[in-house]
Amino acid sequence: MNSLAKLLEAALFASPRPIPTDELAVLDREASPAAVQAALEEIREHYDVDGHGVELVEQGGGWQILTRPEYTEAIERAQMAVRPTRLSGAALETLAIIAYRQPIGRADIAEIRGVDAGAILKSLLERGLIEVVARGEGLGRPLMYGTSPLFLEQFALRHLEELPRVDELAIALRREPQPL
Amino acid sequence: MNSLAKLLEAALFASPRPIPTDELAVLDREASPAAVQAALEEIREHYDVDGHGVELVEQGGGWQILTRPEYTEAIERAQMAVRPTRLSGAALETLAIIAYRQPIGRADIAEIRGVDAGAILKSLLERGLIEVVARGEGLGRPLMYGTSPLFLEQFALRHLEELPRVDELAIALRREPQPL
Amino acid sequence: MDDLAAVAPLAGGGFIVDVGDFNGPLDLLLSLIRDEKIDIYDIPIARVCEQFLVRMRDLALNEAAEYLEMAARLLRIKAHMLLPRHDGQDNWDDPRAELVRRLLEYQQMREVVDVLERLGEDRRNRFARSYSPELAPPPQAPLALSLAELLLAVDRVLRAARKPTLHEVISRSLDVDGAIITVRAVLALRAMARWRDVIRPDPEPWEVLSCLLALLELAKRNELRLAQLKPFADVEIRREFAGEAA
Repeated sequence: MNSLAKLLEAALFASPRPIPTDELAVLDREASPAAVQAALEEIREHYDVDGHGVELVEQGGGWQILTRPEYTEAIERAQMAVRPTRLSGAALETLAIIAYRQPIGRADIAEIRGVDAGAILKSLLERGLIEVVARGEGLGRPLMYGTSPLFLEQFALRHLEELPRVDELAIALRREPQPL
Repeated sequence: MNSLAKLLEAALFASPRPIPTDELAVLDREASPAAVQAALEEIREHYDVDGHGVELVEQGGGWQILTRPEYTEAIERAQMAVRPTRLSGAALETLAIIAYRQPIGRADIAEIRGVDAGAILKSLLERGLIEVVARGEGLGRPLMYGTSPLFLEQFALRHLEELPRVDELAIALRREPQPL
Repeated sequence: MDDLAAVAPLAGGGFIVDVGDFNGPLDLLLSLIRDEKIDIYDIPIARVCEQFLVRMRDLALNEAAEYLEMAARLLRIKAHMLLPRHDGQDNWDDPRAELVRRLLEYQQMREVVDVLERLGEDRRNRFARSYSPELAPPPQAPLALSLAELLLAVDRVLRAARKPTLHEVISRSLDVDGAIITVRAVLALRAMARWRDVIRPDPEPWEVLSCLLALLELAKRNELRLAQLKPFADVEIRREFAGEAA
């Protein structure tokens, strides 16, 4: 590619949005509109003929380099497959307590689990699985936690009432003995 | 380029961050590690030989497409992308200490620098260059800091071992080697 | 060096310095040693001490605690050097040793700074792609969760909770840790709080004391700042350090 085409390619790559043709011309004041147009054509042709995973498209009021649609599916799939993390047993327990006892404060969670859950609460908050839903009464008006909409989404529940009732649990658990 | 190279190029293009080799391998489960490596080489060579405004670099724990430095000024002048602000000398000092001594707490950093680094630590955390990696022992269980993956990326390092070893540093130190 | 914070040439040294160029007392000391071409392993401490004080005065650093501390340290070493030494005594503890160690350590770190500066500048001159397509990568690796896992966790909790909870009755001592947790939690929600936000109404004396000690401890750790705008006004508790959030 010629040097103007290389400059345009770098700018199109670095820009967060599509760039209109007249703005591209600002990159090199020596270049005529015709030269810019020719350079864009050169990039487009290069991507198409030479076999690239990207293409140059004019859309959204300007020029943009985009990945070719035939690869998006594989890329999306790979992103989903990349090291899915599991919650630790302690995090799941904390989440379970919050799901069934919400709104609940940190002290009560610690009371049930027998250990403090400060770090776990923080990571569940960061993952968006729980939220601060209220302030409790009592010393220091503790934060009260509840599950978030993302929690429902993650467990494919429409609403919290779809969680098995506690007395149903034994049966549900026997029916689906999944190893952790 | 072959079809694996095109797929990898599309994925690298789609990601603003470096992608580790093993994550690239997930894109095509049929492809052997050698094939992935060969495809990456093909992309790199293609960019270099064919004349592109971008290049493929291995750094920050993975592979990343970046614009070539010779176009930076023109792109920034045209306001199509902005370079991150330069770190101050004090921030670089703090970062250097953390890089070599991690995990390290605020008090030990102040001891080496002769000045407290509270505000600097906060801004390095905000920029994502360091992370809280642990809590230390002792009074108040101080936060211990370490460098983040973004640190490697922003300093174009493949891994921390690419930083000069302590015994490669100042001549003065060879007379009286001190572990840094 | 620019002339913004520059000072006039010193009588003894004859150089111009810039406050903005120094990252602390060790940096200042190191530049002094470099300018005076001093052997770092054999520092003429009396001269260096004098120069350091002169520079402190000329740079108006007299107020900065860390520079004062270094000045005091130099004076102390100077005094030690004046103590008589016995001839032929091999195991003389050089009072400068600790200072030399710190200077070398600092110098080493400055060298790393140069490396980082070069690498960082090189990387700054390259742009990554900033356009985020629809398939922007998730901020965290996706979670693998199943309802069965959650239910098994519930089961574990229920089984554990069935054990009778025994409360140990002890005399009330202070609970500073608990108060710290409370204060952090409040400050995680809002940048500024008042006393009544972190303590319950009608508190017991031990609660007041715990809370007070917690605030002082957190202020010492720079997690918060305490301010009282006028006498008897509400004490303002302001969050200082985002990294410490609950």
